[in-house]
Amino acid sequence: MVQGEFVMTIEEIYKKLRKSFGGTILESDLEVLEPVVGIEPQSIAEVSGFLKNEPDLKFTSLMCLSSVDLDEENLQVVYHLHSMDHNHKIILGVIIPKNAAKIPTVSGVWRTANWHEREAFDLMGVEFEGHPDHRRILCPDDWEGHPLRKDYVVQEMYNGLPVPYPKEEDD
Amino acid sequence: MIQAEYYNIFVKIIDQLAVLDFLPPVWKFILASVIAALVFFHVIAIFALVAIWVERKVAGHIQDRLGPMETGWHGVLQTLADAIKLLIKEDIIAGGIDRRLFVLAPVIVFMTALAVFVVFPVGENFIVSDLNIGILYIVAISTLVVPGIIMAGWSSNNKWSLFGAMRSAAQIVSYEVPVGLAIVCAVMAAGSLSMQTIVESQAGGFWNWFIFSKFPFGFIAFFIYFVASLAEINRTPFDLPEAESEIVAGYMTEYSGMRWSFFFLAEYGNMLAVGAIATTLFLGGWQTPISLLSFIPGPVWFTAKTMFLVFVHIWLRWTLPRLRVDQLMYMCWKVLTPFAFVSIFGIGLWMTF
Amino acid sequence: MQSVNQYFLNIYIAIKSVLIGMSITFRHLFTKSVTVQYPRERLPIPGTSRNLLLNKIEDCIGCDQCVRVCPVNCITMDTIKVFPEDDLGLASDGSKKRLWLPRFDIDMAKCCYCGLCTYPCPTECLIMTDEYEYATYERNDLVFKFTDLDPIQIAELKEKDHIRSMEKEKKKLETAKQAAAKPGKNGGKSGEGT
Amino acid sequence: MPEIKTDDVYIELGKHPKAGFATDDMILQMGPQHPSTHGVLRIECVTDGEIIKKATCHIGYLHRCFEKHAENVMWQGVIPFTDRMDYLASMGQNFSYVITVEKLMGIEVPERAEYMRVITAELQRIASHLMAYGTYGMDIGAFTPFLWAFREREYVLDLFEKLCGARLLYNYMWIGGVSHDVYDGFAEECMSFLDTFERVVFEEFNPILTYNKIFIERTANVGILSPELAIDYGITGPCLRGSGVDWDLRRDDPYSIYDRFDFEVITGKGEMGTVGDCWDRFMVRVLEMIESVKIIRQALQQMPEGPIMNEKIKKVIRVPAGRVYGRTEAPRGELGYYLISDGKGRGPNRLKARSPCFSNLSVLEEISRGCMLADLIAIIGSLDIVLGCVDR
Repeated sequence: MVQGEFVMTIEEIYKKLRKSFGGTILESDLEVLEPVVGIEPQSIAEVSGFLKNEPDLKFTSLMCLSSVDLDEENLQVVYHLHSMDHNHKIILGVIIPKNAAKIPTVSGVWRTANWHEREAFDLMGVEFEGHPDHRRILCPDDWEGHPLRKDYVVQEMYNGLPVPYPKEEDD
Repeated sequence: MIQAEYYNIFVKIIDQLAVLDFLPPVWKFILASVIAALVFFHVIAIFALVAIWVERKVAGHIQDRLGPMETGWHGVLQTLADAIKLLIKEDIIAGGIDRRLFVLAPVIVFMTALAVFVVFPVGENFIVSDLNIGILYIVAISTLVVPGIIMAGWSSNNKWSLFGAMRSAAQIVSYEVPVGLAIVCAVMAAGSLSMQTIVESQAGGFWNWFIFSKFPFGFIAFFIYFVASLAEINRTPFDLPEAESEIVAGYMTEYSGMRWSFFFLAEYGNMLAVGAIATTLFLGGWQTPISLLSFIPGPVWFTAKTMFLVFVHIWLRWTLPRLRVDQLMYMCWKVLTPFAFVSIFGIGLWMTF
Repeated sequence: MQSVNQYFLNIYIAIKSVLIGMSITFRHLFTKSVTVQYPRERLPIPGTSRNLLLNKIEDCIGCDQCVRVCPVNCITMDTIKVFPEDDLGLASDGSKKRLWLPRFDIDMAKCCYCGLCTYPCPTECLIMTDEYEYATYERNDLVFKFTDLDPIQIAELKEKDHIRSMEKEKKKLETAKQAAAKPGKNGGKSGEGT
Repeated sequence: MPEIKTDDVYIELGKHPKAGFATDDMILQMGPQHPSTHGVLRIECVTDGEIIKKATCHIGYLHRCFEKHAENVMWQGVIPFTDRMDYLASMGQNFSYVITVEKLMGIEVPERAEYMRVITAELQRIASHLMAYGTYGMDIGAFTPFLWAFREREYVLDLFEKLCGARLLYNYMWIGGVSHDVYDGFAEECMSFLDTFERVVFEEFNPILTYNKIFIERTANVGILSPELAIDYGITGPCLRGSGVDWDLRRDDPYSIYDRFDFEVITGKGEMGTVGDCWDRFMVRVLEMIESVKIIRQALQQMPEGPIMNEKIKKVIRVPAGRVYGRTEAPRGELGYYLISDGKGRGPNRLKARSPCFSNLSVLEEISRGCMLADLIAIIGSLDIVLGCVDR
């Protein structure tokens, strides 16, 4: 399975992406441990399709799709890609504002993204445009708020039941 | 009135009791029948108690554990304790179900299990009623279990129950065919439908039993009967109607307590019944295998052979996985039925020449 | 012909595999069972086992490390700083005890038996024992209280601590006031010592 | 297979195009309390008799928001929570988390601790696959192999209990090492277990279940998962290898010291049916246990003396700011942790667990279409999910 000669370093992949997509690939710091390549939100689906189908990239598997509460204003969606054919990796990051957290879906590119995006929507409130089954996945359908946001406050009552763990009374 | 030679053992006993001379013969007959029914009810109940204990112990030891150990010596009273628990449990009848059918279903299932016991030749003179169409009676009565199970499944108003009932009905009705054909083999060999006559025609050592005497056709017929009867009584590997991992508990899903234990009793009663039928038809009934051992009375032989078959049922249950619906039907129609015809043909030739 | 062969082969394989399975299960009917009859026989508990938590309170110096590391917050600890006139003695490893412990509760109903609390304990007074049968009828009975002070003592200590903190507060206020009034001069000596 | 649309499924009563009389599809709620859903999983099946037209998974009944918990505890306090993710393979979960943190901190782990980690992780893989073997047998209707598998699993748990004091949720691998050194006689006990275990697999487990004709009929050619579909759905672990994809992180993306051991990567070969059917996935697990035995044997022989904890690790762990994704081959597939540290907090700023069962379960809807109800059970069992891992 492993074909060492095709392995590309992150710089090479980055350069290739810059050549094909230009400005939608943001300036990224490639010196740190596991660098994240920044992408403009609207072009993530195209970039993903390119990364999957380009013969010398072949990022066939999406390892992980994470949503990150970056700071007060922004959320980030991080895509960990891996190529089983060439055994190289890349990490994409898309920064989106909290108040308009919308991003095109990549579930058409990798079907594993379907559930991961639902999870990101459920727990972090990132909306994925064009997702075939855009529902909550882990929390109940009528749950309020998105628990993994840093400013999340748990609701008091859910369907007539108190939600937070009752505080211990000091004896 | 029934002819004198068919008077069963209970009628004979009551005839000989001087105390009851004031009763007219009809009443004596009715009294004898009631006693017979009660006796067989208790035979089934006690057998079920023992069989459940044996099943649990066998299961335990096969699985490298001990099974029940707490109640009585090695847990012999465990089933009794469970029975008492089941009796005193709350009788739950869920909402939205058809009450009358729901209540009636376990009774029907249990009654059919009970009714077949009438014609088992336990010993030479030990039979409740030696009907001249005994085996036909068994086939006819045992089919009545299907409406009982369908009633249970339908009235429960539960999809799993309905699944179980439909599977069970399909399975029992289909497997009537190989069972019937296998029985025909024995009937052809004996030349009679009477259970007692079938046993008598296998007298004189184990080589005269139909399983060996008409080898290999007798053996094939016995094998087909044994496998198909497993399916008839919903035992593993044909326990699809109550397949726990697929459809929860099948037609018994909504039942609990006493009503559920009736189904349970019926299952063990049926195990005893098919064991007894196989013994009668193919293993020589109460006949001794070799004349040296003829000092052992017939009922002991009959019970021993039946129990061995019941043990094999239990043993198979803890060995095998379960078939799928289509594979079950494949096995019935494409494997067992053709082979049953082959064996009928073979026995027919054998009897001709 | 192929399929006819396959048909008979299938029947043969089915019967054979059933018989193999039956022979294996039959052998197991007579092997020794591996289970034990629990309340009467017990398996030995290895020394490393992690069960009921025990705090040897006379050794506890109230360092709060176990409380901080506990992932499920099952340890509750109150401390009162020791008063100058009291001497609590030394813990077994020689470190000086500087805190009263009016409360050291472990809620075993919450405990997840991870053992993280026993690792940082400097005096090794918080340990996991091999006691594993402590079922109770009340959930509150699972809160194990380890303090060696009786309620009257605790009340006294709390009272004293309250007075001390009030005085400290007062002193601080005074210092601030004096510092505001006369910068550079030390004052408020009368407030010291109770 | 034709695509089934929801409009077709909820078709108006009496207007079914294929039937002359009024028929309707049945919607069957399988779970959350069902014997074969391996926990609390609800599958909404649209069925036509016993044939499944569409099976939609509803998960989240066991959701504890582990990722939110992790943000509020210390770095080492996360480890007990990882135990509880996949409670049948806790060592694997610990392993993945600690190597991710160590990668972020840039520290080395003592040799002896590395060997201990590999040994315990592989023992855990055996225990976990035994559980998969047993419960799969039970799904198919055989009860006895289940308890035999449990018997063998108990020996592994006994070893773990003696080693670290817990039978199920170990908290054994700590950041910078392992919590307990081996006790005297561990190697001998382990070796004797491995010897009997290998014999038991070939003399008992395989004949009674794996090569039983009924079992083969039930599982072969059922739930076929093609390699392309498997990669597309992010299937990992034995399920991916069952589809014939030669991929194992222990060999292809080595972590810890796996590159020192000699073992084979088992792939499904379609021995009894098609490549990628339930039987292949099952068989991959059975054979992987034997490969794990090989690894443990080598590790026990090579294990050096030395410390078991990195001395630089303090009682309060400080992790520099950064992000890292670490992945390991847990018994159920690729388990990844995405960790973000801001360098200030006492715990992770964000932790995302990419659990193998989550991705593996998502393919169910695709491969269960058109199968029978009994096959659905077989497919769920062969995916070997743990709901603690799916829901986190």
